Amino acid sequence: MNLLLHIVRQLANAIGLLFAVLVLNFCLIHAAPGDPAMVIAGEMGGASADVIAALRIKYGLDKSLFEQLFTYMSKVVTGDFGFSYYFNEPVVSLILQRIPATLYLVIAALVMSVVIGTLLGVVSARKPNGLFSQGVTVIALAGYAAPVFWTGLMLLLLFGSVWPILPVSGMIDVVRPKTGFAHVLDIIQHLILPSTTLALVFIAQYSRLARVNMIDALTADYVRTARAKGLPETIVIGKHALRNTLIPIVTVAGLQFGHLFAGAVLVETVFSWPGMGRLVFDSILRRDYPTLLAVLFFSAVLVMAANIVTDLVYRLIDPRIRSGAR
Amino acid sequence: MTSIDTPALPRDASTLPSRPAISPTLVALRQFCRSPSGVAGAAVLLILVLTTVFGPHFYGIDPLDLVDAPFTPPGEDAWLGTDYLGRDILAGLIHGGRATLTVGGVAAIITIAIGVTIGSLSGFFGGVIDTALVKITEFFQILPPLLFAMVLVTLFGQTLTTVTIAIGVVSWPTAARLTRAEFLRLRNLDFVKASRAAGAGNGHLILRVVLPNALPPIIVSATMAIGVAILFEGGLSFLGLGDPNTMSWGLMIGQNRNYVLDGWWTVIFPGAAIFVAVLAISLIGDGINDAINPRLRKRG
Amino acid sequence: MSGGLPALTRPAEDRTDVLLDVNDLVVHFPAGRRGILGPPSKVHAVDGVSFRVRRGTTFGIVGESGSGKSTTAQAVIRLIPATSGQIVFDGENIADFRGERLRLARSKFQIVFQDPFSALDPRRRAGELIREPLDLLNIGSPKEREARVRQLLEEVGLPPQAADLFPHQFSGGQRQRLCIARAMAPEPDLIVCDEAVSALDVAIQAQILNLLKKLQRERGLTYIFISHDLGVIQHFCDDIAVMYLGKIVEQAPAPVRAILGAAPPL
Amino acid sequence: MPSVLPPVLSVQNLSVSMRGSNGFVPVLENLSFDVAEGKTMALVGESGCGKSMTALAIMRLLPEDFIVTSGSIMLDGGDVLAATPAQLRGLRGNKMSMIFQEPMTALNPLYTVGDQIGEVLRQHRKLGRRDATEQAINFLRAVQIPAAEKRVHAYPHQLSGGMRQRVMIAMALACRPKLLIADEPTTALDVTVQAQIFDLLSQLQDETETSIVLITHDLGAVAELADDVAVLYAGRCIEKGTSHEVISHARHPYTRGLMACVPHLQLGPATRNTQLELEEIPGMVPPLGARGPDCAFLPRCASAGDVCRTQPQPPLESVEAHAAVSCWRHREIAP
Repeated sequence: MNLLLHIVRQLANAIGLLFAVLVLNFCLIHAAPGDPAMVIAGEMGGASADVIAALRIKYGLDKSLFEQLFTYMSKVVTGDFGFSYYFNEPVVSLILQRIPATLYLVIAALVMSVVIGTLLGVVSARKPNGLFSQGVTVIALAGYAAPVFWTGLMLLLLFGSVWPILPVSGMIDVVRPKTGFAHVLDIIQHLILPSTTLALVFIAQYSRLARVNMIDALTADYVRTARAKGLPETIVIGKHALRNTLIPIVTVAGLQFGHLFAGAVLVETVFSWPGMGRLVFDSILRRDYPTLLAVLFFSAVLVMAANIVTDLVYRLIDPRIRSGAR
Repeated sequence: MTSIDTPALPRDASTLPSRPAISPTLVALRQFCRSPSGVAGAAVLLILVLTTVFGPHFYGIDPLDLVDAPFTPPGEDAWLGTDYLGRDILAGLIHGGRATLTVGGVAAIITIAIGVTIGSLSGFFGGVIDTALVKITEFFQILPPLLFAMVLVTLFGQTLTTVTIAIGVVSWPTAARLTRAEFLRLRNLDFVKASRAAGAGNGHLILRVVLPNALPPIIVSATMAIGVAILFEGGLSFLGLGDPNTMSWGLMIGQNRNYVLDGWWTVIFPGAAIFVAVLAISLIGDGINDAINPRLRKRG
Repeated sequence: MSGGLPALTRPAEDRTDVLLDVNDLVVHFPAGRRGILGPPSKVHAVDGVSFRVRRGTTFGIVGESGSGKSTTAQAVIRLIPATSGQIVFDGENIADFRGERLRLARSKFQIVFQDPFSALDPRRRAGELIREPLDLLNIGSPKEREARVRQLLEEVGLPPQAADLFPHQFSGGQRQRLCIARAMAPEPDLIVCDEAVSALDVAIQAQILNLLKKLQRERGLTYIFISHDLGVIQHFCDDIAVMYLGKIVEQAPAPVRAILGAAPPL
Repeated sequence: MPSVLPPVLSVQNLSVSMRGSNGFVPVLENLSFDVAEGKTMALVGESGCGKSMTALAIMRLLPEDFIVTSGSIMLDGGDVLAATPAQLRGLRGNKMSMIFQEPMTALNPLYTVGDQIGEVLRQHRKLGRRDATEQAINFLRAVQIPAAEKRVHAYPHQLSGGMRQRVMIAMALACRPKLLIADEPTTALDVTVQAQIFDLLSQLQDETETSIVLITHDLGAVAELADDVAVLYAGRCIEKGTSHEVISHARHPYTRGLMACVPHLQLGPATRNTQLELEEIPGMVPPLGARGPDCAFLPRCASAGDVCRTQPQPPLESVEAHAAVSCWRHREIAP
């Protein structure tokens, strides 16, 4: 029962925050210099006078700000985020087509960075002054400092010309489209480079985090007790210390999801991966504001969902939270 | 002032250290100078800053004018080669560095200013203030920072100032969270209660008692914030959202993005510049981290 | 108030010799909510406590952890907000004091905490820490304050040059002496000793107790002494109150009866 | 120590040092004592006297910068110091086990109590998961934890300090070890709970004949629970003997001073002694690295004589069958 209550509270909180994002979007449209109608229509495509006039009425731009907010909200709630003149499609369907690609990329990168990062961190914590540990620290610093779009271009260069064994752009092989399982394999092949690029930055952060927390865990009293019980190191580390080390990692993973998403925009641009990030890049070029703001909203939804998932995983690992001892 | 019925209280001065220790800040400074990563990072950053500040005097070429044929590989006339328009890459690096480093520095200051203010208030006072500020922080956290900044810059114009403010405004939650955690931890320690009992008001407690003790982790996150801001500015410029008429490293990469196969140097050198700058700053952050909690350093 | 149990009705007696009179002190902490809509559940840390402390004496409060003894003491000197109740200190109900009036009144009542390692700001030198109350409550001129710090160090058995050292350069016992010097700086009438000797080794504990006793004799200080150690309480206090789950369950002058006989007698 | 059986634990000239900034600093110097089966040996002293290091040395759990510089530790005939890591794992929790001072942090917060007790049985007795939990419930009952079958699935944060210490005791005694080391088991607990834990330990000792090494600074506990006692000061054993002999007839000025410092609880009507000064030992324990060859207690000793200032600290001189002291002037101090 307690869990259900918690989830309901989380959802209420999420809806509240997403509502705030919508209000933010609305304010941004009106705060931006220039005429909101232009913003909604987008300067580039379909900026003819009668379209602007139609938009004025549709969004009730002549009415009071509060009424406009109400009309904007009623539209958005029914899924009408406006119309993209450049792509000639309602914004919502445009985004829904692109979400899966971004999710593949972000989730692959997340899994890769958490798993590899934790492994590197945990192993190097065993012998903190050892050579391996120094190596991990150097990789972590380098991985963190390298701009993700630069590493992407490097890999593009490496696998594009020097060592062409991996596809370097797009999500599917346009020349020889495959179906069924081969199609999935094709996507995975295309996914390797972008997800690795995106994961590099976060592998660096998680390995540092795992290393520091594992070092602390190894000095904790309960690890000393475990050793005093004659348990082999594999259990002392694998069972007792590791699970405690995972808690901060899961917390950070939840918080980092927004950053992961931001990185995806850059990686998708480099590898022309047909996700929401690429859509943002195109919509900026064409000043397609409705799409831009809608992507911001949908990404907030995804980040919110990720937070709820990580919170549940957190409650799974740590019984103290589960029993309400917040 | 010896008391009457008990012998004068034995002055256990013998067991007191004779020389007073130097202040914790000086100790931290000395530790920092001993940490190899800290010193290396500081040295590299100094070189970078010097080249961007004094570079133009020694290397007079203007980054915007066309020096040679496009995609001339690095050679005698253009040490680092030319880009897709034929502009000199080295000149671009020198002038670009100025924009990137200033944006990075100023944006980090904005981030820390907002973050520490919100974090300290919510951490120190708790209760309703804390819940409200945490909600605001949470709100900023669910918006992907780069995306949010892109929207702000697109709507409010692509100038250096809007870019800097946008970066600062979207990345303060990390600093806020860290400061709040530190204040929550320190607020319950007895020496804060003792100062309150000695007549300290909230202002004195926040600024003179809790903040100095919370500074070390804040300084580390401030250093990291500069690195993050530089990467951020690079990302925005790469996506064509930087200030179009000021040369910056990200812009150089963005403009030559499609020609990476024709001229690798057009992309590798500006990217390397960002990499070195952020690496130097992270090393400094690492050095400071070692200086403030030696316990970690002892274990490497 | 002679020996014997305080009669339930308060006989009129000489007002001057009672420094502190606490009536029905209540401290409740909000502790999260059951359901989203349910009433906020409360922790009843202190549930209606009343006692009086005579000037120049030591009032002991003993009890197990979680009995509310520290909360009571810190609420009396307004470090923790009291939910309700009267705190009449030297004739005035300081429970109603607010803002500047409360801040200045603090010079009259000070506190010494249990853990010497967290009671001193690690980033400031000993001299500055002792001086802080004087600076905050602007007592005396800067020169006088400097002399006062040296004199206080002398009184607690520390050499004058200790003023330049940082807290991490002192032992536990020496730090507690610093805390006592700091508490005495504004020349208070009442000092709350919140488990002031519990974290110290036995030999050092005796030194600090003797120091506190000497200072009480010389300056007529009044102490509220909090402890879980019955031996220390019985030796050190004139009156004892026993607290259990937020209430005073027993109150009497010390030597008449030991109440909780659980400590392993020697 | 007149005991027919060979001692379960025999520590001879044990010295432990800390790797300081410049060279090794002695933390414990030449400590020797034996513990017979079913007997309790108390190591008493203030913080910094090296008593906890002794316990950790016996369990080979010394922290990173501490090493055993000399001496031998024989457990039930086996040499602990020479044991290989594999042999050591076989000993710990099986032949010898330990309970610690902070029950709050000594249990892993993320695993149930039953799991953490069962672990020992699974490791040393190769029990299956279900049998181990079964046994865990019995042991929880043995340490008087109410509703054991429910509590076995509880997590540490759901138990009080006293309960958690009982769980530690159950965990330590699960494999019927020959030796139990209790490092200040009750310091972090309330007075009422302390008494319960001491009663529990002595009752379990009667049943299982386990030898106990009790580390404490509480002289009351020594009187009630310990058969023999060794008083440590600044890393050196200054007095040793049966607890009755040492407590009723202490010979070393430090032990005598320690007794006088403690404000003992007088039950019933007592004289009005609040104005009397507590007897105190002035000064403080010499810090690590400041302990020369002369008597460590010299700077604080009220009855120090010329001999004390000129001679190094004397080795333990046995005064009677069950008592020994390391003090040049102990005959004048306690005839």
